[in-house]
Amino acid sequence: MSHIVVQNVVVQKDVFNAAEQYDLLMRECPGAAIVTFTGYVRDHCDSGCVGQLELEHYPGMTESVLGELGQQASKRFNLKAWRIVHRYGVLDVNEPIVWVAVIADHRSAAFDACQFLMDTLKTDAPFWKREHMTDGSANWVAAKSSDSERRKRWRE
Amino acid sequence: MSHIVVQNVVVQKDVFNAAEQYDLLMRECPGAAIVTFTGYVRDHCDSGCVGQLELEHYPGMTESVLGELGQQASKRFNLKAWRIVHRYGVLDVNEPIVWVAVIADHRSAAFDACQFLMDTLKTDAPFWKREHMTDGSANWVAAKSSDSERRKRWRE
Amino acid sequence: MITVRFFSMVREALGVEELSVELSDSINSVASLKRALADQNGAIWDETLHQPNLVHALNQRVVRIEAAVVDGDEVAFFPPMTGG
Amino acid sequence: MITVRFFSMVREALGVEELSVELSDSINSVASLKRALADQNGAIWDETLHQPNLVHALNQRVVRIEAAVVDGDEVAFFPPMTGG
Repeated sequence: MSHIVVQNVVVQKDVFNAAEQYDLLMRECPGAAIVTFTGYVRDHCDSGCVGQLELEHYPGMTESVLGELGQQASKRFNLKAWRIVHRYGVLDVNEPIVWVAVIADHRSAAFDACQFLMDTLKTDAPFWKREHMTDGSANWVAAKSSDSERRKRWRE
Repeated sequence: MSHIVVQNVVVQKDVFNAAEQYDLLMRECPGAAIVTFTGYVRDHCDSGCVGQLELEHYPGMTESVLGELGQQASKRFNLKAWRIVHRYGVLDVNEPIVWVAVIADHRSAAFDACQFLMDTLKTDAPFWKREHMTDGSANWVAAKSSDSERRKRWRE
Repeated sequence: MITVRFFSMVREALGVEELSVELSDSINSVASLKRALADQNGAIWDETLHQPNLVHALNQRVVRIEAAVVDGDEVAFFPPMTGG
Repeated sequence: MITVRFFSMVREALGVEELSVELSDSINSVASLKRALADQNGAIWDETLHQPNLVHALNQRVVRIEAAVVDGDEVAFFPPMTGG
């Protein structure tokens, strides 16, 4: 079997398939406990129907922040492997935005690490969402205080 | 596209593929936040090398307990969908044992629900593990106090 | 008549998977059934059924030991579960 | 010379993605750079760069506003992140 190198961090414009990502990671590193999170574009919001979601990002900084968060998680939760795939650009409803997967020896570490990565990337990775509504209007998504509260759980 | 009915609970002897399970669930019900847990047979333990893992279960009761836990999770965390696949019989190292997936509108509900299901099925679903060591010996796995502690978190 | 089932270490220790028991005035609950089985079948049964963590199910639901048993019921005894 | 970049609402409000700034005795930190940009470019810049939640990065890392800036650095201003 040829060796497949799996990048820990992928920031891409193209749509991805979470099931394929899972397969790829598992081929690289089987483990005892795997937790994955996938976030998809929702078709609703507080003020109307979302037609598309646009994600602006800071190329370079995005990859380095996600890489650092992954390394922190890896050390803190003793991970065997981890992987983050995050998209930017214009996304349609029901398309995946982000996929985070972690492999650990025990389920509690795996759940904690996956939540750590989601909670920290929400507030630390330089992405900005803009919702394009079906009526043609667009608005920047405001940062949520609930997200910064969840981020605080992980301060050491 | 033909309609595919996804069973919420599957208890089976045959090996399954977590990526395929993911695909199947998503075809049934796209959602905003999906968390999955997969547990695999580990090749190590405290007292020697595990060659195979045997899972005895209580047919009928297993399915009804898993079904009830899923319904509890669904109600408590407002899930859009959930699915549990659990194996019994003799499993080889690195084979999947259990797959739990939940779909919710928000990530905190999805993470909580997936952990609720794993923590409760560990102590409530009638499965019993026996490790077959590479030296030919076999021993029943003792219930862990850490698992019953985690179970307590979810008592209402 | 009820069905009594044993699983895992309990099944292995007793060497029995399943048996049928006739209900009576003195065997009419999970507790009295357990006592009768432990008393009438020798030391291994006594020891196995009195282990502190024994779990008991009635008609495939975990119940309190006081639960009443009626004809046609299924009772099961087993150690704490270790799935997942 | 340093590069200054703006993202999201900040970029949109200022109508600028990127600009070059000459360092001087009075522009030698993220704080003094921000002050100079806010002061010298009119009300919109003043308002936008003084929004309470503004985030500032130096060489692609979020830093404290006091951080010193040297030639060749890249400074960025943007609103709180909303990824994931």
